[in-house]
Amino acid sequence: MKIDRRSFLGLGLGAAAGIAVSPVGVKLTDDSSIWTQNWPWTPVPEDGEISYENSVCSLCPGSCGISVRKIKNRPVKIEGLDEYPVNDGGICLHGIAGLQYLYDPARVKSPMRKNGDRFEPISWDEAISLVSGKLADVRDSGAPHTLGLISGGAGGSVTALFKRFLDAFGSPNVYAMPSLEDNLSLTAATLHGAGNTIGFDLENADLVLSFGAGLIEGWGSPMACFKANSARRDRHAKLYQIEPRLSNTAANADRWIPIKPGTEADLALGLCAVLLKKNLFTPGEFFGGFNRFAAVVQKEYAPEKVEAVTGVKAADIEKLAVAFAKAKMPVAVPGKGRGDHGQNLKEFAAVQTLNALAGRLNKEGGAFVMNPDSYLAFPEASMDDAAEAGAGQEKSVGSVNELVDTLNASAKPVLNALFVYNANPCYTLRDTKRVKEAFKKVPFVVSFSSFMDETAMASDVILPASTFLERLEDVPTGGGLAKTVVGLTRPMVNPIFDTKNPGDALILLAQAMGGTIAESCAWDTYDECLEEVAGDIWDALSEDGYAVVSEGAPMGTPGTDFSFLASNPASVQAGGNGDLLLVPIDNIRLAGTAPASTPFAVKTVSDRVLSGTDIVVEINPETAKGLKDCGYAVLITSQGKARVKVNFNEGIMPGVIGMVKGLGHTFDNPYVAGKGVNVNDLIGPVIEPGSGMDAAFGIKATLSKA
Amino acid sequence: MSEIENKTENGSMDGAGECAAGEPKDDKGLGLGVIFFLGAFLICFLSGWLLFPKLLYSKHEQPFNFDHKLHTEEAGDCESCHFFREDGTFSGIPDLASCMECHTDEPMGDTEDEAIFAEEYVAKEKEVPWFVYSRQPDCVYFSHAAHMMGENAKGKMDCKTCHGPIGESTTSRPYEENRLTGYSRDIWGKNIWGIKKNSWDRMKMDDCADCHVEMDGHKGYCFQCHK
Amino acid sequence: MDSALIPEGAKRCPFPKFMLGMAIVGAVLLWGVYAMFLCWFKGLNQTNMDDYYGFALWIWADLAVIAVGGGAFFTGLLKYIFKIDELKNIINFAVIIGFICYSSALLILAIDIGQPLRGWFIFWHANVHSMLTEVAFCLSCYFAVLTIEFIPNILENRQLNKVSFFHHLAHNMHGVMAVFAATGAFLSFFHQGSLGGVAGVMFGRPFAFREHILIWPWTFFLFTWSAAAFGPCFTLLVTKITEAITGKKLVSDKTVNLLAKISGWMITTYMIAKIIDTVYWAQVTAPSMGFTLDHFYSNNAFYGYWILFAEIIVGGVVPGLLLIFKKTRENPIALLTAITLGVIGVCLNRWVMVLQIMAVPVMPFDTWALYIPSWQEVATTILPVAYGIMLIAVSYRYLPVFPQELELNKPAQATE
Amino acid sequence: MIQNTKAHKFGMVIDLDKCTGCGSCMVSCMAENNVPFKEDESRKKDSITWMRVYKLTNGKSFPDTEVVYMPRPCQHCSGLGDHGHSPCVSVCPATATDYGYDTGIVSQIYTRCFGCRYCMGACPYHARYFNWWDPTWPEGMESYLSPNVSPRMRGVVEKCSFCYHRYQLAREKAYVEEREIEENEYQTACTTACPADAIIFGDLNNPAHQVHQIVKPDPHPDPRNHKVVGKSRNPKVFRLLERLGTNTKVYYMSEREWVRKAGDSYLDGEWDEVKNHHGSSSSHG
Repeated sequence: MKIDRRSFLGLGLGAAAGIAVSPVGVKLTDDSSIWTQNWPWTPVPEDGEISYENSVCSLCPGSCGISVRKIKNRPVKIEGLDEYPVNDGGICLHGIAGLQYLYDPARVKSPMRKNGDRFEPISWDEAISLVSGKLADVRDSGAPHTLGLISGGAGGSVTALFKRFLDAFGSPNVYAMPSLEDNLSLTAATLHGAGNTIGFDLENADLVLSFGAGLIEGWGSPMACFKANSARRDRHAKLYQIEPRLSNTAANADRWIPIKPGTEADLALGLCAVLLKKNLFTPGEFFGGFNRFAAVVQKEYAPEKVEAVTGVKAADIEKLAVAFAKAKMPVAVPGKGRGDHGQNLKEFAAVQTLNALAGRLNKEGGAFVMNPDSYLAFPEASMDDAAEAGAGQEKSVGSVNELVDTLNASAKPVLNALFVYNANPCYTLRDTKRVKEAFKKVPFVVSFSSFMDETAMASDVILPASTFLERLEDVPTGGGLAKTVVGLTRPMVNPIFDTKNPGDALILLAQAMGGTIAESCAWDTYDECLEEVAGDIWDALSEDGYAVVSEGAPMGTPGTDFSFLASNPASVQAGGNGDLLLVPIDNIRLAGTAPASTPFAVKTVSDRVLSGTDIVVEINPETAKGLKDCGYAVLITSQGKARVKVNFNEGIMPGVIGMVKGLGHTFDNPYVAGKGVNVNDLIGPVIEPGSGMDAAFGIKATLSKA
Repeated sequence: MSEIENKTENGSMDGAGECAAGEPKDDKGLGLGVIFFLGAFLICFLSGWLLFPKLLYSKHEQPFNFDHKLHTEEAGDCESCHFFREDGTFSGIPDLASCMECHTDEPMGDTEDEAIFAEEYVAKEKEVPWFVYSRQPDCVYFSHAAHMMGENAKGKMDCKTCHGPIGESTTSRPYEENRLTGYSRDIWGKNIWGIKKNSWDRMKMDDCADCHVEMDGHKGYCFQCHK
Repeated sequence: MDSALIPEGAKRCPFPKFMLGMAIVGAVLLWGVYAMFLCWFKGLNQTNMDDYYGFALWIWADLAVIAVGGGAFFTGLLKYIFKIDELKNIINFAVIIGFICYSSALLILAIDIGQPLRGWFIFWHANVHSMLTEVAFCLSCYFAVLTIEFIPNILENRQLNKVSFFHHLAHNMHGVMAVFAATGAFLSFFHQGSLGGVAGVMFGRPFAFREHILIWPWTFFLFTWSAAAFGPCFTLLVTKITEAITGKKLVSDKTVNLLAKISGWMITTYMIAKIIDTVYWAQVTAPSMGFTLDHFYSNNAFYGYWILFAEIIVGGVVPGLLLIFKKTRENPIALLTAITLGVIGVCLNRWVMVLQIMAVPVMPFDTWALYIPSWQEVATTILPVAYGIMLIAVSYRYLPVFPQELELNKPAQATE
Repeated sequence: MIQNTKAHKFGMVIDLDKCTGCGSCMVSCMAENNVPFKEDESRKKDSITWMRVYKLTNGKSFPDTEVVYMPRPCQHCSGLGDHGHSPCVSVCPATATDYGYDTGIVSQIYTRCFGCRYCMGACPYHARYFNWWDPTWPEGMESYLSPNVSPRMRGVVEKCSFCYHRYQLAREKAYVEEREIEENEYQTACTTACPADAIIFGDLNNPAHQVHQIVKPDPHPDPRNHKVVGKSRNPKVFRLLERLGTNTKVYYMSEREWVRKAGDSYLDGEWDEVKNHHGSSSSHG
């Protein structure tokens, strides 16, 4: 039979017609669109029973109460815990984004050992025996004091356990990263005697005179400050912000008093001078040369002189002093930005002295000189000879910054082994090159970081810590708060990766070391340890999730020792050279220290701060000669240079360049790292004589067209 | 399947037969064209109606047979297993834990299904991977509470209205899933055109809408049922 | 080679040469197709659009081709309804151009939407309040009409016409074409209008918003009007270009001038309305929302008063005047200038009514948003042009598009 | 539309003097609503932030500069004359977004949307965002996604929903307890997160609620501009682009005049006459 064109035509047409009058077309059209509504590569979260669990956030010393929403025991959202004594429901963006830390691309998923310049995963057993072995060598070499510890500011039993380990090991070389807590206790020690700290009763003060304290930039216990600040208006209280830049705090304040960077101490002393001159001060238990002090400040810090230094009008200084003295419940607050890095004792002391002169010590709404009475009750550590010997020893140097310098300076290793816990010195300390060098000088560095951050990368072994959502821990509130609240961080999930609570890692180490060290850490688990050492507050902790250790103004008025200020210590000057001054900016949306920010946090950052991978620096158009807004420029300091973008900001003092902290991370997290530059690469430390604080509030710099 | 093959073959054979008959007359082959047309038409038409639906859906047997009738007799009503949580959300298919309230890894009865349940799941503490006939896609928000305990009288519906007499079933029928959309066949409806006899034959948006219009004269707003 | 298909008596360039030309244009077409698939499979991140520029180059292209495609419905209206028989000499071509424009518009829309497979929702779940719904319905219906109008011309192909069925079909379709022309005109009136409405109803966008008559904003009528006015310009422009390429006279000056004259008067009257609209908007509508004319044309790198001037004077008033006066109209240079300016003018208007709307900041603390299309956007926008050229070439080669071609080229010494 | 006798009208008032620009609301929103993130989110014009905090300055030079932060969720416009024809709702060709007359909330249905983006063009607040990319999360991070909000697929528009799912959850509880929901049972994620207590959320129709008491919405059309309904009778309270007649349900509050002025555009001299005018019955308000 002959099959011709027409047959095929028929075949085709027939087929088409047949399909057309069948459901195929309609159904496929519909289903293909339903397919797009349920694309297999678009995740579908599993539904289930909703539950809420309370815990405490330990990302920063703020220690806010959090409520974790779970679906089928899977955490899906972190929210502020209502009626929690610190934050009463408020919560910062880092806490809310906390769940992102669990799955952070830079998480250290198991113990690691450095092999050449690469890390290789090892088991916990290997890791523990490796570390304990090395430590044994150090100890047997008869130099137990050459084991060091660098830990982040926060208190709590884990840090205490580390100290205890070093005690038992026989080393006094415990160093804390610069923190508001330390700065305040040092100030208290200088003025009111050792063993104290200072809290500021912002909730009740009716005039807060803030010397650059970023009360809504993350200073102290951030959410507590936020709450106190926003309640301000309802209380008809005032906030005066003294700062070279219109920070969020300044913008939110009732008055912004621009001041030349680094001259806050002079202004504070200037105000003291006015109080003394006008006899507006409240006599108290002043000693250590109060009269000498009075004479010095009135001579050296007369309003005119101060005006010349600070740029604040003499008349305004007088008015300000009077306003402060006349206010019912004024309080002066020190600590530029977050009050941790780039601070100096002179400034802290001067500001606190202002409180003392105004008779605001231990008064409601004033400055509380509190004994941070440790709720922790560790049993007596058992010490062998080596330990005793070590205990007798002096710390090699005073502060972590000095330690870094000494490490670099001396030929033979000052430290043979170093623990780093809850800190990222290779990123956070000024002149990071210097810090990385120093780390190379230490033969054996053990990091307890949860993330492969700059410091973890510079270490030899990593014993990865579970995040605050995966572990039990006690977290006392940090600096500046007028009350002490201890919160209990509870595990919200089992560790996602092969990580441990640093406390447990330490106990394992101690046991591996054996002897008195093991005896000093004779617990099976850290949880046990905590229950024991938390002693009388454990019940409160385990039942309510927190314990208020101290609240309200302490009894009596502490004495004030004027000897330090009476000697009129020199003010710290900015180093480097250049016609402009580079100062770091604390931005609440970026974490300045460890841990680094989350993807969510970075997402909220303005394109006037971070643009692509370029950091944007602020400068007053008046000083930006030859530069274009949003244009490129080269920033040069004695420490290095950086290609930056420029943001014309009328809110920053002419002559000053503002660069945000918290960018320029170099670890492996494309959402957070590799963006902008780390301001600490461009600023070098300036050690304040006596206090050992890195007092570099900024550095001279030049900014020229790229 | 075979049934269809027969059909399609018949289809083409008719065609062949006729063309044999028609050949001598029609040298132009126009008749042939018509025959081819009819043949092709029949094949495609039939496969469109009978083969296509079979191909479109994949069949899955439940992990093991579940006897609703037995359980309702034992437990009383639907809500003793499919209950409301305190926060008003609906528990849906019971998880292992709630089964364990009655069952242990020792079978209570003597059906082999229960044996499977006891050995495979209870003993191994594994959730039973049930296929849910009435599972709605992720974009749908459905509040059982609103329909069963809404403060207004019209909110008091019984399970049957939407889920049919599943409580009386003694065996679990195979679950059919649309290969393209991943929908359970019960959502679109058994019938390829989605024509339904009972209110529970289909669970599309239109079915919700029909009832809502009837009840409160309005389909409701998007967010009422979408998330 | 393909001479059997070429209309009787007509001279066409040798087949290889023709294919060579097709190949070159085809290459451009393929480039566009490649970009199109990129957009479909990788998503609209292939474009430079962003959340400020949800509507950009593509929507402009859409509005532009539909505007210039307006020649089809308007010429049809004149020919079949107003019985201006002279236009039979150009109607075929007008229809083909219209067909190209509208098919292109639909294609671009299919690329532009984020979920092409759901495109049909616009019909199935239509929201009657939305101008876009109106656009979608009228657009697709009118495209169907254009196809119907195109078919008889195809059937007149030498070979097809041999089939008596086709022959009669074509003949009868011509008979009833008036009906379709009427439908087309009606549909066009609405979708051209609703395209204008798209901008005019955005009361959140003071640059776009216009006062309403009944349910329609002013822009509704302005768009219909401008399409009718400038559409013929485009038809003529393409005719001229085709004549230039083929080196033949295809449409008699009489016809051209007639259409030019009508277009001229339409443009002029449109410009009067447009100017009144602009003045009222600048003086009353925008100020009532707190906006001055300056706000829309300053403080940014691109959009200045020049664009307003270019659209209204250079691309509107000038061509309008050139075309209404016999003297200039019948001067080939002036005519060409006029129709060219006209086409530019209407495209500029559509640009302003899409992209400038997106660019102008509305919140006092917001900033101007400027945008440069990505190569994928450009390629997919050129795609229809290439396709248009090829379809015209094929149609011209194999179909009796221009009834006057033979007589106008009697001493057929022409071999291009 | 339903003739709902006791319809809610959920709205917000944000105290800009309290707002610190800390960004908690933004992140709380992203975490609550399964908003994805990309490696580079500094291109703000394609960065999905249902809640975005704008930084406004008074334009004065140092040291008289002032700065205020303005959180901007979807404004949930009720449209010209308060009839529910929001700029976006009225233009959506596929009814993928609608106005809930029972709540005053503007919805967005991702599975219905086919991505024409007309609504984005119509919205002067840039509150609507398009999914230019497939949403992706680093390995493992999907497991924090919430089932209460459906993750969006590439090619559709999304926006703030006033956390409607929280309303649904609150209602379910109320249903089983056979009662009406209480005002504070339903609060948006941004409201609860704000550490400065700058955001107050509730039913503008409920005289008992704080939000109503602060805003004192004027039920009558503004005699000066009939498109405007619900103008606040509180001299410190204003709305964004109120003059356009979008009739938003997000109100802002500030003591500072320059801030209130920044909410709308005014011709020279206009401000001075309008600044003291608050709704029709402001005199006896």
